[in-house]
Amino acid sequence: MKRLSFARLNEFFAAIAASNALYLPVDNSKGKAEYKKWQEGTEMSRQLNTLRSAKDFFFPQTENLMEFKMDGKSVEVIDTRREAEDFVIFGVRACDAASFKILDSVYLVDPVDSYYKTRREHGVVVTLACARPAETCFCKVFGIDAADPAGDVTAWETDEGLMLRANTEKGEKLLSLTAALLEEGDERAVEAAQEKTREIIEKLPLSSLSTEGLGAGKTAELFDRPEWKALSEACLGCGTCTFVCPTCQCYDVRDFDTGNGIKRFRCWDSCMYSDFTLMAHGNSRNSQVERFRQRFMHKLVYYPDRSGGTFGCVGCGRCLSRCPISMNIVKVMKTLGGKNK
Amino acid sequence: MNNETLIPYVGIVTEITQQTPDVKTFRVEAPGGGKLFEHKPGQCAMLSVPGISEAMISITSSPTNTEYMEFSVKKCGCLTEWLHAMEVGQMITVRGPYGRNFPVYDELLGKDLLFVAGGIGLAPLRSVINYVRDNRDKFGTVDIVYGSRSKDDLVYYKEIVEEWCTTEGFNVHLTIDNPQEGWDGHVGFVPNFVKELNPDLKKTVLMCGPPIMIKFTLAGLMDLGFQKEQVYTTMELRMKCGIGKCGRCNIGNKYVCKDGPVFRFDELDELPNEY
Amino acid sequence: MQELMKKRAIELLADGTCDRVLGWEKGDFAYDQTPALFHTAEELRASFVYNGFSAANLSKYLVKECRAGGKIAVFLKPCDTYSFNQLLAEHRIKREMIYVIGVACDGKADVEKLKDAGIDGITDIREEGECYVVSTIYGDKTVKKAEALAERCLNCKSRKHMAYDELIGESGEVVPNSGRFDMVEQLEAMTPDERYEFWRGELSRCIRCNACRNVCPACTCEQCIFDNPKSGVAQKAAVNSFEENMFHIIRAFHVAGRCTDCGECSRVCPEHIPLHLLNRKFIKDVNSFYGEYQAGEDPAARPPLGRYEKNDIEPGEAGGNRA
Amino acid sequence: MQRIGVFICHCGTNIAATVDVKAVAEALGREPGVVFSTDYQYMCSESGQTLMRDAIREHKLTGVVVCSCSPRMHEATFRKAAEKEGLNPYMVEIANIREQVSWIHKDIAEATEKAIILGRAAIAKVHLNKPLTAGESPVTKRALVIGGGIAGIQTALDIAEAGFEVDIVEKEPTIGGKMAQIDKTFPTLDCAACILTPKMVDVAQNEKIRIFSYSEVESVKGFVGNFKVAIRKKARYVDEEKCTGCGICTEKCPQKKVPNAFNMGLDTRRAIYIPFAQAVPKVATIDANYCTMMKTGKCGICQKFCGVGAIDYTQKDQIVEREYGAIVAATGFNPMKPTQYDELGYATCEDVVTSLELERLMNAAGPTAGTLLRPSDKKHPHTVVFVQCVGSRCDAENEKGKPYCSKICCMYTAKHAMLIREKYPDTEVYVFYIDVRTPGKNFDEFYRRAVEQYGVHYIKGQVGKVVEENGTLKVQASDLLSGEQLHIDADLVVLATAVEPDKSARSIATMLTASMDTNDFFTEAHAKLRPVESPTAGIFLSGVCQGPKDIPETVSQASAAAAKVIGLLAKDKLTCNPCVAESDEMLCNGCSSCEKVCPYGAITYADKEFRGPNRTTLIRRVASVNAAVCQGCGACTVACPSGAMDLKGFSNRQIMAEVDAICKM
Amino acid sequence: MQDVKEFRPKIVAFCCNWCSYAGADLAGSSRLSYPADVKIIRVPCSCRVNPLFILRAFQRGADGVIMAGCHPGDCHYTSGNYFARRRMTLLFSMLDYLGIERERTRVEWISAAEGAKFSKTMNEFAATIAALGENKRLEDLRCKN
Repeated sequence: MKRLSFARLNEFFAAIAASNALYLPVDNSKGKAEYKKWQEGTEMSRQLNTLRSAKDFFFPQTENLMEFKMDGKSVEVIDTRREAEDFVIFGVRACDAASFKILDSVYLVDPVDSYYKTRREHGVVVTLACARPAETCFCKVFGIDAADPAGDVTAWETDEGLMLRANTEKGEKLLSLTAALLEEGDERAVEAAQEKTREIIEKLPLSSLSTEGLGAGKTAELFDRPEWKALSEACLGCGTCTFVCPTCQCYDVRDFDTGNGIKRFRCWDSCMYSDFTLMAHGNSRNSQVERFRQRFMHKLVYYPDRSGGTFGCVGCGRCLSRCPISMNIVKVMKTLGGKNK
Repeated sequence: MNNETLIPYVGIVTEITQQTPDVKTFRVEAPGGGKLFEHKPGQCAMLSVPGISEAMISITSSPTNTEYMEFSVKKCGCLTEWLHAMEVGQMITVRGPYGRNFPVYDELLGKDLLFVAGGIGLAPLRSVINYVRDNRDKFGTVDIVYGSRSKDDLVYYKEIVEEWCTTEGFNVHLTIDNPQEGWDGHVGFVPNFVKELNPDLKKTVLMCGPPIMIKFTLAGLMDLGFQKEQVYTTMELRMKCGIGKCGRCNIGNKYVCKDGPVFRFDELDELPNEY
Repeated sequence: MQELMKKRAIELLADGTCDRVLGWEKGDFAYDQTPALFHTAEELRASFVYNGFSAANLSKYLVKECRAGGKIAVFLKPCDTYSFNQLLAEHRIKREMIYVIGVACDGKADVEKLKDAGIDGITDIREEGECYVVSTIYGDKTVKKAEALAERCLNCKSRKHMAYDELIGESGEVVPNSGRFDMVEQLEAMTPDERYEFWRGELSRCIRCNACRNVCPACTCEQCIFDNPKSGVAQKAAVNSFEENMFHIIRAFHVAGRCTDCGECSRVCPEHIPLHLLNRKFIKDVNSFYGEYQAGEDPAARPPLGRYEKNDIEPGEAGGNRA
Repeated sequence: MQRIGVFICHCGTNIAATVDVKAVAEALGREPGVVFSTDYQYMCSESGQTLMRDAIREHKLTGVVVCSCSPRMHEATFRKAAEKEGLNPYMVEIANIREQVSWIHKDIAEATEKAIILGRAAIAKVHLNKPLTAGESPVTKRALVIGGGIAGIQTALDIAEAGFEVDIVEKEPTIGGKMAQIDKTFPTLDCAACILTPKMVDVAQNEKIRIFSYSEVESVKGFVGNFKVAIRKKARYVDEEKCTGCGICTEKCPQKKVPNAFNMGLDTRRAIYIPFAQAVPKVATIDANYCTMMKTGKCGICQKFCGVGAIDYTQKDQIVEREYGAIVAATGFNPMKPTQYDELGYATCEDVVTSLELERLMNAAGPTAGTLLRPSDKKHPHTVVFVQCVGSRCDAENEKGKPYCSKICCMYTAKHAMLIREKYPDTEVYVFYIDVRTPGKNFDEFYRRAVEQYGVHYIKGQVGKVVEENGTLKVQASDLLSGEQLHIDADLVVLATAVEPDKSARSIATMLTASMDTNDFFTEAHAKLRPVESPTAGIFLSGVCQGPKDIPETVSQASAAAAKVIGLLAKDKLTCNPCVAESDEMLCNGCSSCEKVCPYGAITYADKEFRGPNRTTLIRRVASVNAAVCQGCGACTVACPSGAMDLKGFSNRQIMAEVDAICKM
Repeated sequence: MQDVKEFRPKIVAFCCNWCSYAGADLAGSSRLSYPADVKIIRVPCSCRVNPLFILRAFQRGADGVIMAGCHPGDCHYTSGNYFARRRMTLLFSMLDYLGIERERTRVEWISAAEGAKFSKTMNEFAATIAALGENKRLEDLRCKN
């Protein structure tokens, strides 16, 4: 356990930024936190969490996959992959840190997605334990401890300063870059902070949410439930929930004709979109009820089926505050789950 | 060339055969000759014309063919129209192979096989059929029931007549939907034809065709006393990445591109009815 | 108010005026209300809600509901009735299938304003006179209603219902100087460079979630050109600044003369982009170039892009105040 | 994928001198889809066309790009040539490398580069071209003329003369219109009735012409060649077939106090009436507003006296449906009622009259049997003041009047002045004018005769006030030339009021989807080149409904409209322009945005059943374009937000492909 | 690369078939020159010009877009240019509002008889665009390499 006095936070960032691109939450013009590259003078946001999730670092909204040159009948494939620069994300919360595991379980299983893998290898995640969770937080429901987040390095804001613990080799290496600024820290300060956080978490309105009746193996029970219709009735079919979600990982591959060649890029897609499963001769999910059901079944049943029970939601609460019509996974769980009424 | 499954190979179309008015078969080879990659019967590949789109197409040639791969494509959308318009020598991109194959290396060994196909549905089965022809000693008898709207809509007709019909242990049963001049074979729909043929219950069934045909043939087979565990089919759904990541081709917890496209009917029973 | 509405809805279901009621359903934290269909008195009693957080404009749902058949009762706030009229004018909904209950509105609250003021951990919000009493896990807070008023309600253009079958509460008046173009004017007064910087700063945050489009009561296309691969302009992601601009310019253009300025686009934008400033620019231009026109005021009125005058202003003459 | 052939024309040296045609042919030959590319001296020549036809055949071309002169020059030539070879003519596109390249650029490299880019754009477009076929629609060989004034009469007679059936719909009980009310015509001073009534008789006797008098157009459906019109025959309570026009009923009717509209209300007639002696059809009409029988159920005198039993008090309006290939609007005009000009005293002084009222006062068949007597005391006036431009040529701010010149007033006032001076030399005549406008054959001579020979006092100035004092009209006016204020004691003041399109024209224009200007005159398809056609195909314009005209202009325009109609009706089928809008029903929202900008009324809506998701059906309102009516402007395509509306031959994709090709680096 | 090349603006001119395209023909037959940077796209009427086309041109690398149609009142289709005028007025005003140089877009009414005006307009417009420099604010970098 290392300790950094808050007074030296800026030096700490500068030391990291000297050899890595350092990203941390910064308030934007609307007062919302978003990850920005640190430079001298950048002030870290005091918000609980960023508006968009940290998945953007590993799975950006759009990325070029390759290019094609076409000439007459010939086609040439150009691999545009470049070696990524090393980067550090500071201030990731427990929920987003947990989401990386979920993304890994999709992108790093065979066949491995090399675009994702490269960025994952080059990124160091410094998490920050929550001190003041919000009413929309429910990570506890999925066994995530906001007071003890995962990541290469975990940090706590305590009365004695910023406490840092390296969890991985990458984390160790990062801390060693800043060794000059760090002192040995006292575990007890961390424990005190954690206790405070956990106390608040107990009081959160959604902490008592139950996953009973949901999870692996529940397809047959849940798929044809009549409640899906009423739940999805107001859904606009927009992609807000998917795009702010740290675990949504669906994408589309599209070609863009620049006039001088074809750029093939990948971009986020949403299972809420009507054209998501559209093909030349039909659509397997024709109505918004089916698309809505797919999203929540995926998070609450299909993903757990494939991951040994882990849910595909980390309880970050972004969809709760961003959905234009305030329909969200909590309402779905309460309606369909066993013990939430 | 690459270690990224999303980056395709470039292949040259070396031969184009018009199978039916709306189906063409494309022979694809690597620019330097030979196959782009090895595959197993029932697997698919992503064909693409950059700038147009990508589509998952089953590999209709047998893995035993060492010179080239073949794809049969029905004209039904933007990409397929483009493919139909192209000429020999055109390069296209191919990536794969993707998905689960028919279990020719294990479960099907030594079995009597009944292939049931309708229309373009024969394309994925052709890979298996020719694999079985080339490994005649490893499998039992082969019955092929194949039907289409008319005689002109039967794909691989020449191959069926000249090669499959003449293979020992092969019984080919063709049918068309309506009577037609110059056709003295069976007339009627595939599901009824299968029932009429009353196949031996020991056979393992491999089936592919339009959904309506599959539905009624399966019902017919059940009536005859077949078990769902004996029947395989191959599915087609909206597929984009081909590797179980982009998230659109799932039926319940299974991704068709990765966990399929070949499924046994008892497996499909466990999945929600969303295909 | 809420109880009156609930009672009336129950009566309308009972007397067969409608077979379902479109309203708002309460959520977990008082502010997270979901538009919902109520089919029975029980459903209404259990979860119908109407208060300062019932912000959603329900008119667009009528497009879908009119296709489902039956007779629908709907609660519409004054600004929603403009959207309603516009939908009628464009034949997207059928008047005879809908029973409109106009409900009074004195402005809706924006919970983001509470959160921006540092109020977090909200578990409940009660209205007490001119204030909201906010219960949070970190203690109770009292906030003046006016301080929580949503941006669009600060410049409310009209408290008057443009259409209704019956009213609950009173219908107000059109607000003569709503000040809704103030920000547009401020932007017009900037230099092009400043304007460019302003809009880049805003639009670069767009994540192309389509919430603005999908919530918009004027965007009811069977298929949006941006979703239609055959249109040649389909886009799925805000790949770069051009596509961000393109989407929002074309969307604003497609609703020009049709947008009623209900403000839903800005309300739902997860990135808080002031999209209404694009629409208001067109509204302001139409007003100043072609005479006052308020979409949704009169369903029989001819839209500004569907008519012309011989002496209309020339494109070269029109423009903001350039520095 | 198209198989495209590219042909670069040298145009002698017109192109080849500045554009390296070989290089262009070579560069375009490498474009995707191009299977043949060549250059030739004169592509438009017989041998050039043969070259193209041979290539189409040999290379199985599906598309052709000719890089040559403007498409306005030879597009049709090349399209015809391609068609002869079995290629759809709309698969040919032209890249204009003469007017847009070789003739305006000097630098060979620059010109060649631009020619290649324009060629690429044309190729990009052809890739998206689709074969188009021009549709055909049959033609109903009958015309409808709305309005039975001199314009309608002349048009109908000319059309009938060519052997086609014509119907005239006239809202009054008789045809004849305004000309029937006029006494004499300028500049010849022949009697209007003497030249009009024989034409009216010709109409009545022509077997091809059917008159629907006392009738109005109720609705118009269909399009050029195929209009369906509902005509309302208003009840006249007299059986037209039986009535002989003997007029006994009009003498016996006890209700004598009906203002006589034909005489501008200057005298009275009976409740049953024939407007004037030469009316066509000569059939009586009961004015239900005044008829005692109709109002009280007691009277029935006319019925008693009618020898043929033509009176039928129970008659109802009748709707007649007729089909037409062409429609002519000849709805005419009315002189404006100047009641809004308080200062001119029309509403208050009996002896302030309009020019048309003066016509009746001077007409032998009028209320005074042709003797000029002023209305108030039936005395002969000794001082007559004419006021010009009443309600015409007004400023935009002046909401009382019209902005345009009514064109005929100067001349008829000169006529009136002259006639009065001739018949009553003791009468002083003053004319107050702003300008005297006399363009026309023998017009200025006529005006000068009025001044020089007849001593009419023409004063450039405006009349400020007219008030009656002891039976005299005190006229206050200013003489703009001398700058003096004038006070004239007049016995009669005549106002030359503005010509106004008939009130019924607006609703008829709406039914015809023919556009009107802000003054409610019909708009012509082209102000110079198509003055008698409306922009809506199959709708033609005759007479003052299109703008103020005198009689000879009206008659010549009427004949011109007839010629256009005859040209249309002479065809058995109409070939439509294939580059028309089409609506993709799957995308159409039914919002009517497109309809609002269509100048031709070519877009209609219908509720159609569609397959919804999951085996449901839904009814949607969708637009469809009548290809026979659409002229292909494309206004609708931009009004449509969903992209459902597109224009064949100039589709969104095609134009964007051209843009792409032009902007390519 | 871009920086070594002299800046040659790309200009797209949408011309209505009946007036302005004919005006361009007249300019051509009168040998009235204008820069080769101007490339014409023929449309039936100015009302056929969709804002999409204009944005598309900028996306694909155009530095200026001009629309030319019949003089108001002279439209072959009676009213097309009146609608076009309203659309373009609003669109250009919006582009200006977004801070995009308003000189990059222009509308001119050029009749079939105005070959000289066509040439003069295009010369002026090309000069304006050349002075403005490359379109940066509505560019799509993907199309620029």
